[in-house]
Amino acid sequence: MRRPYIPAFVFGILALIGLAIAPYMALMYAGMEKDMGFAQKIFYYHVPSAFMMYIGFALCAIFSALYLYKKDKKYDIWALCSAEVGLLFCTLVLLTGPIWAKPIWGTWWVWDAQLTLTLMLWLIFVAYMMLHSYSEDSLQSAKFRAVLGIIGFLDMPLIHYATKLWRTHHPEVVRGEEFGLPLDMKIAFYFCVLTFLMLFLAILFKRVSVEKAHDELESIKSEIRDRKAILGQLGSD
Amino acid sequence: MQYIGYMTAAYIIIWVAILLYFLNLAKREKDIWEELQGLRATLNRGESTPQDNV
Amino acid sequence: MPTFFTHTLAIFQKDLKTEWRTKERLSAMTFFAFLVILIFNFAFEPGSPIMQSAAPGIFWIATTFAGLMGLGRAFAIEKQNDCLLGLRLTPADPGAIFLGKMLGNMVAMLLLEALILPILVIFLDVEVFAVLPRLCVPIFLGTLGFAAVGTLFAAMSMNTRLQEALLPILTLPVLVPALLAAVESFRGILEGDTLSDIFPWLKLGGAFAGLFGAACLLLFEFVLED
Amino acid sequence: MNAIELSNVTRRFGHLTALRGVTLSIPEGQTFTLFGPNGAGKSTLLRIIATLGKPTSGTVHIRNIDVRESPEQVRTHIGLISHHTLLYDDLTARENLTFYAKMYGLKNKSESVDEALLTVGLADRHKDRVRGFSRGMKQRLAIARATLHQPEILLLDEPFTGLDTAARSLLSDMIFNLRAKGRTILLVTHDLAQGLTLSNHFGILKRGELVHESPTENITETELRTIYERHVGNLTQG
Repeated sequence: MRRPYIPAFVFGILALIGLAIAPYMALMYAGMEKDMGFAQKIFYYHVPSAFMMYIGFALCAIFSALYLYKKDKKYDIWALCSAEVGLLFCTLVLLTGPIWAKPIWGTWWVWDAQLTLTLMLWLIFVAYMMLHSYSEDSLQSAKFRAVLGIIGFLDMPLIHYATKLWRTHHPEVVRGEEFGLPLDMKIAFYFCVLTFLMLFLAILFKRVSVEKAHDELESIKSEIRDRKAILGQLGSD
Repeated sequence: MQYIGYMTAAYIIIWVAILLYFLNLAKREKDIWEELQGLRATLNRGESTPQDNV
Repeated sequence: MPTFFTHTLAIFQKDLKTEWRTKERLSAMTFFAFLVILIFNFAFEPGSPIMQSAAPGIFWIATTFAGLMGLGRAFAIEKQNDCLLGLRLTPADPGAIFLGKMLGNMVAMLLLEALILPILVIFLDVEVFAVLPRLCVPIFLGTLGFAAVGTLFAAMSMNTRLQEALLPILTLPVLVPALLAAVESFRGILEGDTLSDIFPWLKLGGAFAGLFGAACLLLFEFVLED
Repeated sequence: MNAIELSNVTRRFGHLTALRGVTLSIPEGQTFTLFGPNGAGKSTLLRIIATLGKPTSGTVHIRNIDVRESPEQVRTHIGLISHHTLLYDDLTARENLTFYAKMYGLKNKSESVDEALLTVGLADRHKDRVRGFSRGMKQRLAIARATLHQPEILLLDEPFTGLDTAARSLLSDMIFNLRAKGRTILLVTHDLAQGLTLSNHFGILKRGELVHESPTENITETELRTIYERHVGNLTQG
């Protein structure tokens, strides 16, 4: 009766294999950056998390638009789950960012464009989750969330531009650039991105299967209510 | 071994966070299946002995 | 599409008339904004240079919070006798309803801003009047962006369990670029910048107002429907 | 031509099915009362006819216009009276009506408003704010608002709720008037006696299904009560 959800399973296996190799790639295979030392190794997890966050929020916006257009429940489920998994990775970015910033910039938090954008996105999608929990009717909540998901996504480039512009008024902080890097670091980095993508997909598919089960439960509940009402009807005759 | 403590902290936080999320997800799933089983059982009983009107 | 604008205008006029008659929304907003400015004076040393450089921020903080309060009221009026249902029963396009409500909110906000600028001058001793014509541009753009996003989210939050309490939670994070543009433009102008000096900020403010004005206009339909 | 024609209308809200395959035709000039207990889907049905919600499946035609295709056009043919007044308390009676006249795009605004105020007997109070009106006066003004654009079809959603006896009899008089003018009226209520006297056709909605439909001719209140109880269950429960 408990059907295995195949994509979640497949991506989960791939993610596990990747995760087993990732520490080797990050710590042994990739060379040591001479200024940042081990702190630079945080990037192999931090930056892929940020990529997955963007993918999650972008998927949320796409499914939200599809939901508003088609009004099909399944798009709402996908939008909600994408937002939640995006928020998970967003949280990871926010947690690991300061840990990198402390040794390198000497302070836990810097209002740099990237960090600020991540924080704002986190706030917007926490509001998205609140909209989910504080709504009285699930259908209306789905529409409202879809609207917020789209607005939040449209806001992304504007927040980014705004914080970039804002920072020029303040001392510019030089960021560790992970792309002009030696080949070994690049290979390790892309390996980690791929691994995180598998992890992201595994979590997303799993989350969707749970949400679908929840949905099924709700429909069985309402069916039972119907049946009880009919039985009660017969009894009263 | 420069900054190895920071790196370890960051890695641990990532794995703990993902693990916690997964445990939470597993718990949610378990709750749903349990409730579903319970409902199926009452539904089958309901077929033979009509429930009270709600 | 002339009927579209007839409907927009009718709703806008109706809101102005209601407001003019009761003045409850604007007076509450202004009083609240006044209190915010007053609290800032207690929090910092009055007349100090810190206060003057903080003036643009204080202005927009006061405007934003008073504005959020006003937005909540604007939809409370429509909910009172189920008037929103009455509006939806008319042949008006949802976009026209949105635009009418948004314009009403915008005028209320602009009036509020006109009222608190002198308060800012008196309490914080900033030279606002000399640069007033220039100052109007970023204030207008900021208010437009605020009213667009705020009107959409106010209609949404009215239908949740938290009602108006959810409005700032939804609105403020989204509004960050518009507020940043508004505050930085204000600061630049106070420091003697011309409009072309602060053009990047005006561009941002304009882009925000344009993008979200259009997006909210289109999305409002989904907020209204059953 | 049928004023209202629903064919196989189903409406689902998530897991909740509010309407299940409702098929109903109301010819022009008929006064139709829809009875049913709370949660039977009466309001949902009314809102779908008023173009406020779209059916999940099935079609709705108002005066041969498809509701899904041109809701704006349908809205000009429909007036709705509910237990809410849909009026702005801080505007005067005249301002309220003028506002709605603009929204409906009426040509002779002031004449229509004058006439409407006269019909409901509020001509002398037209300059007063609605806030100060009694419940009955508000309801009269609500009727003026709903009929301002001369709709052929009137939808009445529990209009008697919260009215005192005087206002109730006034409202039923007005409904008779509109009926005499040949308007099609769809009344939703759970007040059996009131619905029976006002209408010439009735239906019973139960759990989203139209379980009974017949003319009201030769049906006494006791008979109606028996029919209703047979379908819906004991009346005292609901």
